Amino acid sequence: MAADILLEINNIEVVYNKTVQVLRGLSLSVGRGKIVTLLGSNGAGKSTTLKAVSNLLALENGAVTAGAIRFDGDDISRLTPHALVRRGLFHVMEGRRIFEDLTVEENLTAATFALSGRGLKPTPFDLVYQYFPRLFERRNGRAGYLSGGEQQMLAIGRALIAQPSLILLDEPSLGLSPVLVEEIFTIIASINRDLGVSMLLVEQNAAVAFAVAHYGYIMETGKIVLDGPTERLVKDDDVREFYLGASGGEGTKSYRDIKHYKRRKRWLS
Amino acid sequence: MSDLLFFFEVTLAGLGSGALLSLTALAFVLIYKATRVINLAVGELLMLGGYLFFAFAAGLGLPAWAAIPLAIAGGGLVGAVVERGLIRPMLGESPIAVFMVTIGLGSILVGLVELVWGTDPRALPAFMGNAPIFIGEAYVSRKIAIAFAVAAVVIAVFLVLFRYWRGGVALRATATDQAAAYSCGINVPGVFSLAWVIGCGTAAGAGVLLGSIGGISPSMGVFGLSALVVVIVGGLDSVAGALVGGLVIGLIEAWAGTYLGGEYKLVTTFGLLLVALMIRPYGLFGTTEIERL
Amino acid sequence: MQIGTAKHSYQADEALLTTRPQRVWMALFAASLCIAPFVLDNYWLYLACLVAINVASATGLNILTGYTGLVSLGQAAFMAVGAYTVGWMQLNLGTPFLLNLVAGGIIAAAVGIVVGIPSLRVKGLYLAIATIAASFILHFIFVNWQSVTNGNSGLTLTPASFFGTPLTEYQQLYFVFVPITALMVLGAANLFRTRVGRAFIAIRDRDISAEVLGISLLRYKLMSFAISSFYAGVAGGMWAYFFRVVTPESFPFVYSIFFLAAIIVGGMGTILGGILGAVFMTLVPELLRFGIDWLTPVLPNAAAMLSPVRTIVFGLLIVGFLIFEPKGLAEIVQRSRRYFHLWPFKK
Amino acid sequence: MTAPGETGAAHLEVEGLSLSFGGLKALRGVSFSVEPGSITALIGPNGAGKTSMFNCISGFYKPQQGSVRFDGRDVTRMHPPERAALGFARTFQNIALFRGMTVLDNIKLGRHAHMKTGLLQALAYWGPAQREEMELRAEIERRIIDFLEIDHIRNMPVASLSYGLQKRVELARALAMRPRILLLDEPVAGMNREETEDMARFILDVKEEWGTTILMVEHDMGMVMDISDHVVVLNFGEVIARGLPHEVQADPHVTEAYLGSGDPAALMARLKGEAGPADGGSAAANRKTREDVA
Amino acid sequence: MLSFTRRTLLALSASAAIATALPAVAADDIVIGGSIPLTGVFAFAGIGIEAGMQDYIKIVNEAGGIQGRKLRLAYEDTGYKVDASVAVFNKLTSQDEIHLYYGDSTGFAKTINGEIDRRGSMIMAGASFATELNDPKAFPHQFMAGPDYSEMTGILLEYIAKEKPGARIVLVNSDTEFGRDPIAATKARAGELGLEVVEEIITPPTAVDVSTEVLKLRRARPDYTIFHGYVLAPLPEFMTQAKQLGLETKFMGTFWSMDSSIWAKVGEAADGFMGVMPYRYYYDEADNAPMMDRIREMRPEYQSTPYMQGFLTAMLFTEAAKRTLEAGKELNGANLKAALNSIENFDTGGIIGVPISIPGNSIPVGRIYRYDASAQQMQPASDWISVQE
Repeated sequence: MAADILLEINNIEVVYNKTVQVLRGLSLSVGRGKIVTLLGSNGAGKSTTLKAVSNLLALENGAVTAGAIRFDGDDISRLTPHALVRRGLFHVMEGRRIFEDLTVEENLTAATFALSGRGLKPTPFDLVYQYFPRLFERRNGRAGYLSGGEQQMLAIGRALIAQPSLILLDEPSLGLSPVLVEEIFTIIASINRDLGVSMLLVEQNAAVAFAVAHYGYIMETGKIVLDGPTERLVKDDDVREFYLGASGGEGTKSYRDIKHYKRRKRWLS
Repeated sequence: MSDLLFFFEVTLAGLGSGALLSLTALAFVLIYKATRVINLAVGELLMLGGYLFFAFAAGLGLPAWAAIPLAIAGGGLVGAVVERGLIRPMLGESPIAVFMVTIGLGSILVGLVELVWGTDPRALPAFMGNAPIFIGEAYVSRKIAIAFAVAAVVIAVFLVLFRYWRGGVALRATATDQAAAYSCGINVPGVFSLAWVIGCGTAAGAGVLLGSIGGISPSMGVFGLSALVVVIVGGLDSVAGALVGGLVIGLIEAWAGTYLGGEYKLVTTFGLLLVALMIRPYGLFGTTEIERL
Repeated sequence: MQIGTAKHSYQADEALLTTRPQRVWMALFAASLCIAPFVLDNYWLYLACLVAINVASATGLNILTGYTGLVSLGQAAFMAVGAYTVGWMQLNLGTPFLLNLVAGGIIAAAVGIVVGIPSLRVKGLYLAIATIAASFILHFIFVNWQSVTNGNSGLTLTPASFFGTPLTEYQQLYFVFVPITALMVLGAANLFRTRVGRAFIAIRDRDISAEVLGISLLRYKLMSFAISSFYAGVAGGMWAYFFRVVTPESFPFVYSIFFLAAIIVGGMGTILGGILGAVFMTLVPELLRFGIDWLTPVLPNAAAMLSPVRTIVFGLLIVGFLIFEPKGLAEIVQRSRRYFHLWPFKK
Repeated sequence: MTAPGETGAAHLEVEGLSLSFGGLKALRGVSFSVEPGSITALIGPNGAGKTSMFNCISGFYKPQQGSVRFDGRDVTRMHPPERAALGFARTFQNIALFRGMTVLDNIKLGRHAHMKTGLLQALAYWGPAQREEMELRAEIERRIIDFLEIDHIRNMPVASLSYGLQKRVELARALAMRPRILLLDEPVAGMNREETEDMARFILDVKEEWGTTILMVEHDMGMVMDISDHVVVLNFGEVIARGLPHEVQADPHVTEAYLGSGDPAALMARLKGEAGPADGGSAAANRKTREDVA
Repeated sequence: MLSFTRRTLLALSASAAIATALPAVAADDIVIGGSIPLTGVFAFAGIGIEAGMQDYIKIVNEAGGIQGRKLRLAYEDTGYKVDASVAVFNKLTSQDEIHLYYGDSTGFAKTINGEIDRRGSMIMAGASFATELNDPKAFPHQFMAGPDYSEMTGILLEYIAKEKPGARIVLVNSDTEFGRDPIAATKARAGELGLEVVEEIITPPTAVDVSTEVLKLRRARPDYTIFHGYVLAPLPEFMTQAKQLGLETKFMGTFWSMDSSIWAKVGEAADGFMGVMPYRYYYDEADNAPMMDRIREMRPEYQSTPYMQGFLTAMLFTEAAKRTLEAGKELNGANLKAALNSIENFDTGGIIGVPISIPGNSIPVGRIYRYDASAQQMQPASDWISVQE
């Protein structure tokens, strides 16, 4: 395996509750120092992929039933989630998942457990505050009272504390306004550039994801259907039609022009 | 004897038995704080602690200084086993389901104790001495005074730990969001086990104190219900709340028992609980849950 | 997919028993209920009556806890209210027993509404604890309201009489209790075919969005408490006619736990679950009795183990079902039904 | 049975609404109105007060000041269930369906406020109760299930449906409420292009065929600008702009507070390569956030 | 560890089959049914009762039974729970023809009373001495093998009035049906005897810490404190704390807290505890007590007071059955009760120190004993006192 591959997912299958198969032979890899984005519609299995990597699947009664995941050259399927974090793989979950009852600073303190046993010097909280000055203003307030954008900042801030080599980012744009999305993605890009942290970015918003990522994968119903460097993907016709369609460009149809009620009878599932 | 002195003595006695309630409530709080589980089996673990002490001190003839730590350790061990065997499989289930598991656990513990030691009430070997203590003219039962001192010290230690120890943050983080705590590198199962071990050990210790005052019997777990009232009044996740709540309930029970009659103790306590729930559902010191739509 | 579920009308689609095997099984069950009292001996009739009482009460609790999501540990106390009402009316008014049962239910429902008031402010475990408190306060009232409850000694009832015949034998009581319970179960099943039942489920699943749909939480939570404790009250009334002595100790706190355990074991939020759970939890301790009978020759002190073993089994059932079969016996039945879904009938 | 026309479009007016939690002011004197039979979009950055606004309109929050008027009637102090009876219906951002129930039961629940069966009738399932249920079933089948093309899933438990379908069921449930005003909280969030197209089509159909007034919160600017008749922009609890979509889009205040450059291509260009020094981007962001805090 | 092989399982089921087949052998046995608490809070009593009844049955059967018919005890554990007791009753009565029944609690006695009257086929005695049951009109087919609780406290008061006229008394009762049973009667009787009840203390049934109650006691300064409604706890703690405070009061109890083995575990603090006891203790040496000798012969180690109760109950059952059969009458409730009530000046073989009569439902005789911690025995403190009117 090439030395510059940090995370390699090879043909994994994931099953929930021993019955529902969500991933069917998914493979992807993340290069060292790169941002890789994973796109797909809701329910395609993007979050599941991230949870399979960070071993949080068991909490939701899911399991990897086939395939292998290698991080930094090692098979990590048997590691507990916290041990994995302590090796430098940090998962920023969907929906921020900050500790609402704790203060901002205590949230950061909680993330210092990721440094246990790694012989690293603790990250100064200042680094986080430098990227996210708003958090500094509210550092002693209860995190639950932060706005959505600030919570997302705190979630990424926690990841910074852990000094990871890879961050799994699950929908950082979820529920944020365009201007905040832009802001957060700008910071994500600079973290990647400044600190050399690799990222696997799951996104709904393809346009911003392509703006920061070096490489992209597109998945549907548990499989990768298309991948390539972002420069190439943005030019792909299908990608433009299905993922970037709404975001402008000439030739986009108006919703008002779509045929209406009783237009067609379809059987979906 | 003056009425005032009598009132003072009753108050002291109430504070003393309140301290026992605080200690038991602490066991609730420790487990709840980390795992969001209301452990209704705390009363039965307390009973088990009493019986373990009985087994070590009366059965094996060990001296009290050896039997007490052993009983506490035994309680902790049971806590570890329970956490691994019963609580961990329930991870992610509804809080009510886990609550019911602990009710079932209580029943199992009572049955086991009855099977091993029988149902007769028993007295624990005395280890606290008998000389009464007088504060001025006011009399305090020695055992009650000792219980008070122990409870105060233990609770103070925990208060300090939660405030100044990084582990306290880990514990609270785990309580808020298990998956997120995992993702921050916190050893979540470790935190759970630790909380159960310490919580159950505390309950067992309280059982030794309680048993040495009133004797032990398989039904002494009912005491846990009064302690439950304490944590509701004090706040389920507040160590300070356990202390204050315990003392308040202890006092009110003592006053109600003295001036209204013994039959009013329990009803006053539970009446107070209802009032507390209606006015401050999260207790005097508990954290209000942030509710979002 | 089940075969044989094609319907010709919405009416058929909304019926309680939708398939023919279901209807045949139900008819068989009803027939065996009718034959049972002529076949069973007194002991089993005693148990059958007790099962009927417990099924009625468990079904009530299932409406509140299983369907509306309000956990109550006060079901036994509500039964006690019904039992005392029935006892008092029987002794002081001499009214017909069916009337007394209904009155018992109504008074219990009224008490239930009062106890349910905290549910508007507190949820989940806090509510469970509030109901614990309420049941201890009720107990205090039973002990101290001497003029009505006769304090610790309680009430001793005369037998219920049905068209002049005193109902003293278990067989007679069976013929009264089983139909009453059947009606109550049917009522509960009907409830969940209408807006009222749906509103309960909505509150359980997501009370905030229920409110947006126009479901008044105040009204429906209290209504659920009222129905549940009405069921408990009627069951308590039957209990009173069954044992004919009502004391404050007749309905201990563990009896409330028993009902909660019954619906857990049976299956929360299904009518079948309430029934199965109550039957199972009533009969298991009795079956243990036979187990001990068999063990006695081998283990001389087996008899002395019965009660602890029962206590342990009670706990193990709760824990075991919650961990391994959280949907309870009803789910097991459903699974086997899917397996044998048409056996032995063909469409 | 009510034909589409009879539901009638409602007129909603919000006037001087203020709401605060503790010291935090979520809304400061917000006023706007929703014209009968229109689609009005409420947009704005996170924390701007959109959800608070929705909660005031549906009755979860009681504003400290101001009023909400529905066809001229003051409903500010009404509880959510009473508003539902008047014809308020809403969907939720994070789907608030009853996951254990079937699609059909979920939709039936929508009609709750307009049904009459009482407790005793329900227990007996007798006469009127049964009739009412049957009428409801028939109406749902005819008017809603067909309309939203969900006939194939009517007996499936909601939890087993895909995200897009769940959103559609939620709309179906809101329609069962005989809405006179429909509040949609991010109806297409998390949907792909194809699902968004479907949903947009249904929203337009509801407006046209049912004549229902619609107020929605949505982040998908493509869709908002395309289908709404009127747009209201909130920021920091205040209305900063309102008007026709293209007017709002052109408003510089809106661009600064909310839409940003509005062009991912520009963002991409800025982040990729020519942005200059390594910390350039983040420094720019820092400057911006500091201004926001101030 | 037990490991069940198929063979042991076979052996088990075989022995089970034999066991279930056995009782059917002797059909004309006279069966004493029993709902007996072998477990639960009252287990210590149930275990003694069962042993006492079995021993007396053995004595009768060795002597040839009753008119050639063997006696047999068919019983099951109830855990001291009323519903379980009723279940046992129904199970036993549907397995055997039963004319004599032993019940374990006041609640059960009251609950099953209607059923017993309806059946009319049996008489019942039991572990309850509740005052309420001592009413032949309401409980025509029941009796108790000793004084009821009010009669017990009556005996205590009789003794106190003699020892210290005008004494100050405190009543301590648990907040249960059992505990509250004799309060009214005791107060009335104390008044008649010129004794002063200076304080009534009710303790919650689950009381552990009694500090406040002891403070109340100290304030009341009684000469005598009468406990009722307890077995042991919280009496020792009361006595210990009272001793610490230098209270002079004498502590007294009733039957269920009078067993000397339970006090032996308490140790020194128990010294001086007094109470009323309707039977002789196992170790009582008396000239004219052949049954006591017989018991000591059968059982070389100490037997509890519940044992004596069970033993005497079986004796009275036997006597009633014997008298009924001797009169050539059918064994049924009315006949058995009539036979029981015909007992007059009956010699119990020394179990009770004086000849007894049972005109009603109780035997209102007892004696005051005092606990001697050094000897670990209850010593007689009075002669036999009868409160029969």
